[in-house]
Amino acid sequence: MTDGTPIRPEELYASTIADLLAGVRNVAVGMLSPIPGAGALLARELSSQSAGPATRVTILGSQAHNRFTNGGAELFDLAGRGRIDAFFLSGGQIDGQANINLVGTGEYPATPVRWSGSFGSAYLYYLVPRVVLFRWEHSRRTLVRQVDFISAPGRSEPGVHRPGGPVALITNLCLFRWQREQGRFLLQSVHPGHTVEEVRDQTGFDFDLPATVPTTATPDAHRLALLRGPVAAQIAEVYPAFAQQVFRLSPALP
Amino acid sequence: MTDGTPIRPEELYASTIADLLAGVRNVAVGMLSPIPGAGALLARELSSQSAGPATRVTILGSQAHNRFTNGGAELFDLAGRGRIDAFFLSGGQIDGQANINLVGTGEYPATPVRWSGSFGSAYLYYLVPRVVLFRWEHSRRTLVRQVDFISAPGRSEPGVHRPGGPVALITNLCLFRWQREQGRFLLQSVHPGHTVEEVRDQTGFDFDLPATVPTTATPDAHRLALLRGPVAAQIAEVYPAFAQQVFRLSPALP
Amino acid sequence: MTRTTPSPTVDDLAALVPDGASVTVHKGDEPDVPMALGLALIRRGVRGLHIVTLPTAAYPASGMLVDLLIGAGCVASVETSGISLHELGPAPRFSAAVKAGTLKVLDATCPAVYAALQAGAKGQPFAPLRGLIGSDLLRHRPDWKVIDNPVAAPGTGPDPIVVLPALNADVAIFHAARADAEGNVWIGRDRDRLLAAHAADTVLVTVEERVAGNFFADEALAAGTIPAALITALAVVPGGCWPMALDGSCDLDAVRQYQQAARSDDGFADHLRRALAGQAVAA
Amino acid sequence: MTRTTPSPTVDDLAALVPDGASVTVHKGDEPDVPMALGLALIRRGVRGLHIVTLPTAAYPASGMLVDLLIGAGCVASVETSGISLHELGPAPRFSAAVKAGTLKVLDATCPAVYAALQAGAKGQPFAPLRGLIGSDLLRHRPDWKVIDNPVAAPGTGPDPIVVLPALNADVAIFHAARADAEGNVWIGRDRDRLLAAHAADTVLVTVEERVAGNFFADEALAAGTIPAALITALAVVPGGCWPMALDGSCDLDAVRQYQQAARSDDGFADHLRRALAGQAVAA
Repeated sequence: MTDGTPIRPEELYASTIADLLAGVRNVAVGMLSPIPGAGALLARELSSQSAGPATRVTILGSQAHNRFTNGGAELFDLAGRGRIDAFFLSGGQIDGQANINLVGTGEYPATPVRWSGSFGSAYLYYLVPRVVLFRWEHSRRTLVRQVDFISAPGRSEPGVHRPGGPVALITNLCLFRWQREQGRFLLQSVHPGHTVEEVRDQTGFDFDLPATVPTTATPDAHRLALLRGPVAAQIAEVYPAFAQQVFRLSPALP
Repeated sequence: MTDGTPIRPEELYASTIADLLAGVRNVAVGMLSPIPGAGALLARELSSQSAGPATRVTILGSQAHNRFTNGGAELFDLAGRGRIDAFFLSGGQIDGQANINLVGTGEYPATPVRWSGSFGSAYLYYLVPRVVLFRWEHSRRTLVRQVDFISAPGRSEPGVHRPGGPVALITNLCLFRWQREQGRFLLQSVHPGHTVEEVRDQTGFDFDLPATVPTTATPDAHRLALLRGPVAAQIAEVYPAFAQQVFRLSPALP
Repeated sequence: MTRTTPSPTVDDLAALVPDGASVTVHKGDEPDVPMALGLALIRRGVRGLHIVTLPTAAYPASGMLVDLLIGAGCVASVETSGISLHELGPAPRFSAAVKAGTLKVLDATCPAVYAALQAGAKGQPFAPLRGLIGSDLLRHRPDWKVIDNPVAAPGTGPDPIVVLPALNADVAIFHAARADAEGNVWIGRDRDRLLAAHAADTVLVTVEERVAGNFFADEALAAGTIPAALITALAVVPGGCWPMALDGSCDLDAVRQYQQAARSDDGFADHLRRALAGQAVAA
Repeated sequence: MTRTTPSPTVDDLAALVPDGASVTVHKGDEPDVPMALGLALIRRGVRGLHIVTLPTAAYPASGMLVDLLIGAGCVASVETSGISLHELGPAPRFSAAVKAGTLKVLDATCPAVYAALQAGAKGQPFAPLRGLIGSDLLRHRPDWKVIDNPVAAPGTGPDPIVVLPALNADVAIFHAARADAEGNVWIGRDRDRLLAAHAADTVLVTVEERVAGNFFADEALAAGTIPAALITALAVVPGGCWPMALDGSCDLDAVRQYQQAARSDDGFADHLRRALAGQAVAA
């Protein structure tokens, strides 16, 4: 806690994301993803201070962190080539099979609640090796037994080309690890101030529960300095409102 | 004959090509095609003086006559979309079924005589509605009963997607018209100074022969002025040696 | 060539969009949103459009454009990977129309829209795409087929893959910064507008300004140019992509006001009346 | 970031091309012919290359580059739609090798090379292409398959179409005008080099010069730029595309001299010896 300011949840999640991106060479951040963006930029800062390979970050909607010159298809082309190592997805609903629903609730097509749509999920979820699911609200409304519409499935039948898939799910209560073999989530850690019981109460799906569940590691002073310094400055380019709210950073004058 | 200079064969062929391009909106000219290029540019000059649609000319290798911005594939993409109305092909061998051979003579693959290759023929010949075949040398060596290798066939089986194909074959002796229904060439006209007998002697394939065969129309004074003026100046950009030789035009200093 | 005809207006362009046409619009992270042309379409009373978003309309201005067209009753169906007002939240008329069942939605995923349009731009009948298998998107898209990969190595077992039919819109509409004297349009590195121009039969473009000279005389500019041959009609409409500005920024307050108004039928009708009146005054 | 390692040379780049690699080269209507790198490959004694021409090597300098590699014994096979010295005539070592049966040729047609590389660049397994059916090209390409169009409208009868397996070269080699400090390479509107960079696993580039700044700071330049992330190694080699010049012109006399010499085995050997010596002196 560099300056005594308490750790904000966004900082905890970004730090957890950075852990999940350790060793990744190319991470892309899609739309409406300020916290994943901050986590990816933190991973990049950490990688530049380590002996391993540098992490390259592409943020859709950014000028500074976007080197695409082949149109909007380039992200998907690179993913098809195995050149995007990590990506982030979310869902209006996420279920215990890691299926995600970005379309709406109830009976499709006249869904009573309609969300925006599936974006690139029905492709990137299959192709990107490390997909991190992030959904702030952890409730039985969001984490359901079975999604009403599968925008993209968490796993595929044998024989279906699927080098990619989920690795983890981060919420405002905990971190789940995805177990690819078993096709189930495992409760990896619970965020400070929350309990396993709370997670169990608020989760609509079954998951594996170890005998002891650690508390999610909070970012140390070094990480907080990175988050509140270079990461905040960079994320403000794409998400000025977020940067202002979380890091009290006003956008730079043009 | 604007200035009394005799009509050169290249001028006759270019003028004949321009006739074949009457009413065409988009014509493309491929590699190593100075005479087709001159014919296309003449057609453009004529179209700009007529009430009909303007003829647009794209010449591969030209700066002035090339508006492509999507790589070398753009010509083929436009052809696939039906946006290229006319193109030119040639062949080391051309046969009576309008098959063309751009690969070599004898038994493939170890062809005793190897030409450069099929270029875009195996695609454009199928897609472009008006393909004009141009082969200067009219002999039993070039116009054969059956080509040794089919780079692209003159016609296709029913059911094969083929909106395009040949319309004519111009040589140094004559103009053949392609009869799509019959799948045979028809002798349309013989160039000044040559005879039907000469054509028959020098042609390796059967073709339809009308009772009377007219002489190919020579370009009038207006056309010659266009050819020797604006067309010569424009073709010199891509084919300086050709322009120098045919039109006595030295390339402009840069 | 001297121009003997007056330059077209947005209304001239709107007149070229027939009822029932399929129309591509762009995702709106570039100042490519043809808002003025969209309002002209509403004014002309176009009906039954099939809107294809390339691949989404989920930035504030693009979401607002599509939402306006839906709310005004111009749209029968959309093919999209996402429609929203971005960080401001859902697109109200879109959500309402889906709930009411008055709008047919062909839900897609971004690379599927790209792949289908790329096939369309090439004149090839289909494009293969990985992913999709096992999703409800595929289940609800009978036009998408699953085949066994025809070039899979022998003896490797079945390899199912989706093939998407080529997509050629009747009309592409978008805004751009500038056109040159020849009618070439500069788009920089936003290749999506070039893709749309190749894939559509009619291409209608509004630009901020028309400049002298020719972009092809400068190889740097040529690299980011749509050739005039691909463009059916071009209108100079300064501010034609409002609420976006040419620098890519967006007047979020304007979109928020729209969003508030569009939450109710009456509010939307009122907003639309004022928007059309305001534009008529400005034009 | 400060550079702590010395800039690579063409020989460093040549060392990254293993024996037996598949390598794309460009058609050479742009100053994209990596002649210096080609000579470095010969000097390093690479063997068994599979050369893919994108889609031809039929301009004087590109034809000469491929002919040199063939004559020097570096090439086992080529996939091409055309190899020649353009208006100067056939490529002598290519013709001789075909006649002798020492070079395997996969004859293609230009759009097939593009379509296969585009599929490769997208990571999709194949691409459909019209045309080809009934040609001897198809007959001699067992890797190309004919399928019935899976998205044809029902009841319209069979619609055969060729599908081409995706093509990913091990290595792309090309020359370009300049790179910036970040290693981005400017190619203007020649998208073929961007395509090759996307489709290959290793991308080796020679440039005339390296300039300060960043092309992405200028949207006009960004539109014609290959991002550094796609490039494996970059060497500054002024004149690296000789006999082409940066303005796209070609030293035809030099190519004519090569053509004369290469008509015989001895003439070629002599030419090659002098070319390698000359380059060694120049380097």
